[in-house]
Amino acid sequence: MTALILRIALLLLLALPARAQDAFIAALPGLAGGFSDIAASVDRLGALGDPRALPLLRALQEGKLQKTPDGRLLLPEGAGTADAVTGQPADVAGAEAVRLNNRVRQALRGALGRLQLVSPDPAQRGAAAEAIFRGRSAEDVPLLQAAIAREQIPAVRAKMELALAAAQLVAPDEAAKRDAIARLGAAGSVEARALLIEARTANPSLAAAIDVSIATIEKQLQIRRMAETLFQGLSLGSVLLLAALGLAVTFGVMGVINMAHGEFVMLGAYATFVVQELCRGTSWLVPWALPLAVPAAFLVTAAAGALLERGLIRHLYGRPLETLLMTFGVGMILQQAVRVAFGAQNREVLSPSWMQGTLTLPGGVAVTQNRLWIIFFGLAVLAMVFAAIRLTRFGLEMRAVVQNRRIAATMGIRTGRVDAMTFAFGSGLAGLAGVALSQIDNVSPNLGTGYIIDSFMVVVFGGVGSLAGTLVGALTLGVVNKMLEPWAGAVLAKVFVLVAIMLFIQRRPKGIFALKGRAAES
Amino acid sequence: MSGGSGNPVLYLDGVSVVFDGFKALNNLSLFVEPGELRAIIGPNGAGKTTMMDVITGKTRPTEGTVRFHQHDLTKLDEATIANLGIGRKFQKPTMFDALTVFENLELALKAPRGPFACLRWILTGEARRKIEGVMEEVGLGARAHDRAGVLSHGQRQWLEIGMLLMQDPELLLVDEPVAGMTDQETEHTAALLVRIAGARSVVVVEHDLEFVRALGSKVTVLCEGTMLSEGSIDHVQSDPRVIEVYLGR
Amino acid sequence: MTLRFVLLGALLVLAVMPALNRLPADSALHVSDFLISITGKWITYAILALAIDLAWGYAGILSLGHGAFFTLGGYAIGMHLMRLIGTRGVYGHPTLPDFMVFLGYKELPWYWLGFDSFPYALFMAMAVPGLLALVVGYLAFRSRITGVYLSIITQAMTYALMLAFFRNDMGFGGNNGFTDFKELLGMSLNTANARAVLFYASLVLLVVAFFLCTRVAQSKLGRVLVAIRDAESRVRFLGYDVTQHKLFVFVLSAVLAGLAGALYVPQVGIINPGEFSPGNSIEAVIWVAVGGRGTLVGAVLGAFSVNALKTWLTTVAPDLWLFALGGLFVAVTLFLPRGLIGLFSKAKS
Amino acid sequence: MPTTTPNFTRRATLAGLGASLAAPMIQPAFGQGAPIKVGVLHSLSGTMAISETALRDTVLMMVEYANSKGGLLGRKLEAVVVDPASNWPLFAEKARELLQVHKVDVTFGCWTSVSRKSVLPVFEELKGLLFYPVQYEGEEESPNIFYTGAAPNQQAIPAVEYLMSKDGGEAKRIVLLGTDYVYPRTTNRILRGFLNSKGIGNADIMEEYTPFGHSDWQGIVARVKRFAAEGKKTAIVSTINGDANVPFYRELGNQGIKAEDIPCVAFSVGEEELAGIDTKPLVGHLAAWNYFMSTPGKPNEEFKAMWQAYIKNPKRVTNDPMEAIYTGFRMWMQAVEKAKTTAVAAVTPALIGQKLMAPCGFEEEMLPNHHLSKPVLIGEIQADGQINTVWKTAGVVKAENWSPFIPENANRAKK
Repeated sequence: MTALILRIALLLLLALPARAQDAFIAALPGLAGGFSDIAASVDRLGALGDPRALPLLRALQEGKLQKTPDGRLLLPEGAGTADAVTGQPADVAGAEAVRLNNRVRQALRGALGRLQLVSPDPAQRGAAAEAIFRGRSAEDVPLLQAAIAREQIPAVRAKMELALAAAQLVAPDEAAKRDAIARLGAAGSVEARALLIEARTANPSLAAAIDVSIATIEKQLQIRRMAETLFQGLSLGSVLLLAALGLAVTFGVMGVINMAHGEFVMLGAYATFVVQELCRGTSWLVPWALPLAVPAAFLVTAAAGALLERGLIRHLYGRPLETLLMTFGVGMILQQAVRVAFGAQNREVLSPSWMQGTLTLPGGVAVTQNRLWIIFFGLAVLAMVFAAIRLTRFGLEMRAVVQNRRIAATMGIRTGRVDAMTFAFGSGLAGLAGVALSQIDNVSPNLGTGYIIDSFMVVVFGGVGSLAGTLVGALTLGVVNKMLEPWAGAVLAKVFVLVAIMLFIQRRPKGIFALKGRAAES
Repeated sequence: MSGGSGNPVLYLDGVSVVFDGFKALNNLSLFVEPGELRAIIGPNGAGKTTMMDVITGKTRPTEGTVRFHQHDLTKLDEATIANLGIGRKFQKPTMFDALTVFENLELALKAPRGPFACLRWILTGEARRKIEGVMEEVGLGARAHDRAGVLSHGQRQWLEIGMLLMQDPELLLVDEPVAGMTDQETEHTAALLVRIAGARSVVVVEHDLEFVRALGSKVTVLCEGTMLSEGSIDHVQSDPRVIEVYLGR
Repeated sequence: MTLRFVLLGALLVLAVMPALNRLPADSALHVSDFLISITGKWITYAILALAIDLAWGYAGILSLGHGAFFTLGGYAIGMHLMRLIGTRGVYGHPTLPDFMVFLGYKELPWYWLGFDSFPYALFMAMAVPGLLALVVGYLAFRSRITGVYLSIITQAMTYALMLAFFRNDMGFGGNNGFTDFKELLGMSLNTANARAVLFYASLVLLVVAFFLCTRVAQSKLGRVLVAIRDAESRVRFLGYDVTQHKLFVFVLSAVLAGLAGALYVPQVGIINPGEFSPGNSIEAVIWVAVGGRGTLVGAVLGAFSVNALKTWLTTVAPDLWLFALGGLFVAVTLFLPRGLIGLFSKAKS
Repeated sequence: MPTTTPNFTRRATLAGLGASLAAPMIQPAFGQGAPIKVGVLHSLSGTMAISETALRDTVLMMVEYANSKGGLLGRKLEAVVVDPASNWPLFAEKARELLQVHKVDVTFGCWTSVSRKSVLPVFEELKGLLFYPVQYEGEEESPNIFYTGAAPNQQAIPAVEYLMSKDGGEAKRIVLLGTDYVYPRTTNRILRGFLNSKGIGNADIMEEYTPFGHSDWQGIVARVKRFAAEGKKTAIVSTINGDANVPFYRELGNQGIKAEDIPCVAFSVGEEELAGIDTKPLVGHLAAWNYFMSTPGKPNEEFKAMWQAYIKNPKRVTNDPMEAIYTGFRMWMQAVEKAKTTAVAAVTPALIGQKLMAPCGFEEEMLPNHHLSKPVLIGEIQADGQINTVWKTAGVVKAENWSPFIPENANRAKK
């Protein structure tokens, strides 16, 4: 890739007039200066359009451009470095990386954008257009017009046209400006609106046209904002769902109050961390760390759950309040054990690249990738739980034991084993929640404490013993919370939701999806 | 329908109870006269216990009228109904295992039921005599200070009957009082219930047909939530529908 | 009989502690200020434990939100203490506490009015927890929410209060709550005198609370409560209005907890929303479980022993004390269902 | 840096535990006299353990350091560690225990303001001596506390000035995001006063508070994005505390807020906090402190080497509050040597005017207001979790614990 660009650069270089070469060389020394010199020099390199600047600026962006104490610039070349002007290998002791600040980064983005507009890679051309959109200047207009004329890929061309509109907004041509205002209005993005608001003060004569465009954008944004709030609510709901599913099994099915549930979630997150660390040594495994963590976390927490059930909880069946207190003690122990084993500091769990950044859905609704995946994950886990309970032998035995332990036992079901497996299953689900939470929250010993009460509320609100109730309960709470948040603030929204649940439960003590009839009475 | 004097103590008319589509009671009507002793029999699942639940406020009927004198029982809660003068003995004897026999009876004794009244409550000589009298009646005098939890099944039955007596209700609902009792005890119970009736109304649910015969009262036969037959024990025993339900199929 | 002697002895020891505090420091019988102040704190914890035991041990109401009543009582007295600081605060404002000054309040919020009067503050320390218990209890008991459901609801209650009180906009000092108290009833806090007075006040309240709870437990009401605990619906069929009885004991218990909180705050010198944390309430329930529920004496014993253990362990094993405490909770629920008191009576028989 | 294996940390913790036991073995003979007791009052469990355990280890390291220098006044130093468990009333109880039962000569402790407020009356009543190592909101001055972290004028105001400068991006709109407690509230009040004085009106300031440990930042970050998209260059000033930072920065990264567009400067995020985050999407966001681990110079090299040797982990990071402990501890040692006693009444006046070449590369001085003069550094977060200085004050800045931007302080007599 780099080789190709260099070759193109070389070809172009031969064709360039000598004057431009001098200007390129003349712009270089600034890069060894202070931040404002660097920024100025980057701006000049970008404006020159000299392709030799591309590797130089890339190296600068990646922090690989070095400067020597006597002001020469060194580019990485193979294992060593080469002089940026002469291209000769040069290793100078005492060279240090040229540092960046945000002003330099801004300048770099604009300059690289201009230079990459001719890149053979469409993704780079698209990124370049976006960069110009952000850093736009009047000089970009001809560059963009030329690029649009060449461009074959519609998606990239659309980006370029938007960037052109942005550049035309700051160019002197009045007619083009009017046209740009209309096109930006049609684009309907927050960024376009920002440009228009900015342009409004600079162009009082165009205020009316700008206002029309802004109004168009506002209308689109309103719908989009609602969609985004809904997404945020669903995302919060899916987190609650994941945290509560394990409880829906242990509390909902078995009636065991496990106050250490939050700690199981935390164990799941730490299992994710450990899997990631184990994968770190093997480079091809690294991107698979998170998918591998899913079964690992499930197994670890399920084993811990089975141990807890067989070792302690089974002695307290029929005494739910004692179980509650006992598991609280277990939670304390687990938390401190993790603190001693892993340290009190947060642990870093990386997100794979496919979970980073934002995905723009049709209609311009921007959703964050990690949360989107967590929603899918939550639903997948729910489907798995449903399948496990409805379709497997284990699920059948579990339901049999719950409904009538004695008869199940006489039919040859080993009820103790089913209890242990059910509890292990619920605990394993907590571990899965931990995998998901490691992607959005701290991986610290306190991770679980923040979720335990919410999870209990979800299960009780949804209806104990009902998976559908847990799903509806979690999503409802998530969406209501997020809808309240903008005007009540994050805390009051949560307080309102808690109070609302408390009132709801006293109206319907069995939750949304109450089991009816005689079975529910006992 | 048997009419009666037209001023019954307990009046059930067209009562239905539906659980998830299953009709536990189906258009049941029943009248109990003042001072009447009534036996109710029926196979398992006939709706006997559900009927008691409806009368005592534990279960709300899906439709129909339930009245105790002029009170509409479908709108009242268990405690209010109990305080109106309806006492109930459960099929499975339930009492307070952590309390002694004496204390169980003391709780049942008719007296102000509010928390402040209970806090100020002092056991008077009269109340003590009343409790001791009932303890003698049910044969638990020697066990006054034993915890109810250690009693045998038969003794628990007696204790619950005793608690019912302490409440001094106008209408007694007695669910399977003689299960687990010896023949002698069964006889004693029948005599006791006959004695109580007259001053109050008594409804007895029982499987034991010998016992029902000993009561010598009017008998109502329930089946599948509805009334099948009513009359003397000989009358119902010869009713072909009853025979079919009990012996047929 | 023996238990009564032990109790009396313990009470006597507690009663002479502040006097021994006045002995010279090198005397063998000298009791340090530190011991006085933590014992004073433990006494208030013991009152809280009594309150919980009355509701849980007798009526079977396992509230995981009793810390909320305790804390509300503490806030009520804390508001009084804040008002008494007056011009001695950092900004020297005559009426507004410091935190209101820098949050830009111009005048006292209406709910702060009246707290300059001690009787009013003391009344509120009982009334606010009592009223909250009345409302929450009425709603819950009327809907027949029992057992673990009630526990979860009360836990959510204290959690919601914690979140709300953390907000600085509530006018209760946010996360920092109230600190830097100066005086109470004319005596300067942070003096040995004030500590002794508060110590005795707590001790008197403990004794009064103990006798009050015993009175309730031994009355017919106590037997009704036990009956409700063991077979709630059967009690209804006997004609008792279960809601009323539960409400009575729940409110009484909340008022006691509020008073305990009111005595706790001047002794520890700080009140903040962290006290609402659900963990605190659960811990208080565990004191009762450790001591032995439904015995009243056990609650007091549990509060003292667990807290003494905690104080000791957080110093000798700062990294490991949670293991010991957590292990204790597990062991007690598993092996000592009747708590330490159960151990006593087992040894006796 | 984030590759520390679990094993390492456990060993580090055990090392910390055994440190006071191991110390005498390194040391030759000490002179006469009972050991000097150093109280350590940092949470080792609960929510604050994440920040405070490293501070506990730092104090233990300093005790070992002092003993390796032959102790103080010929006496050995001995640490007394207690765990106040992130429970504020417990802080007061433990403070009393340290002072009355263990009779400590000096205490190093507290992180949150509320814990300091909780122990303050105890230290004043019992005439103890507390070193508080964390940056805070000011508006306090106790004769028994020395504040070795920054006052608002040593952190917040220079940081905002930088954001408004050409190098910082010429921000015209400011978002003040904070955890809802005293430090952010006060800091933001001071900043609002400052911004208003610089011509930024209230319409261009967005202020929002979240609870401790807030983990769902979707809505707030989206609102910030919208606020920023109203036509003026926007910057975020974050006083978000502790645990809430990780989800906040993740959301910032995922919603694509780049430092070039909306820079975010944080006052409570140091190298320790960054250890739990993938910092690649955050490169260019800023932190304002008085010390960075990347600070060049011999004092810092020594400090880092000492820490990593003590904790037996060459990858453990240092941060600003740790440096504040180091500086405070050494100043206290100097003052004890000067006063020839550990008595608080003598050490307190001896501390005023103590100077030390601190790891931050500047000579810091203990001022009469019990605060330090410190340089202010603005750093950018790097991909490796380190923070590189991009701007710093020319010299040290004297702490103003009573901010002139809080109107109620106007009538306070200037000292």
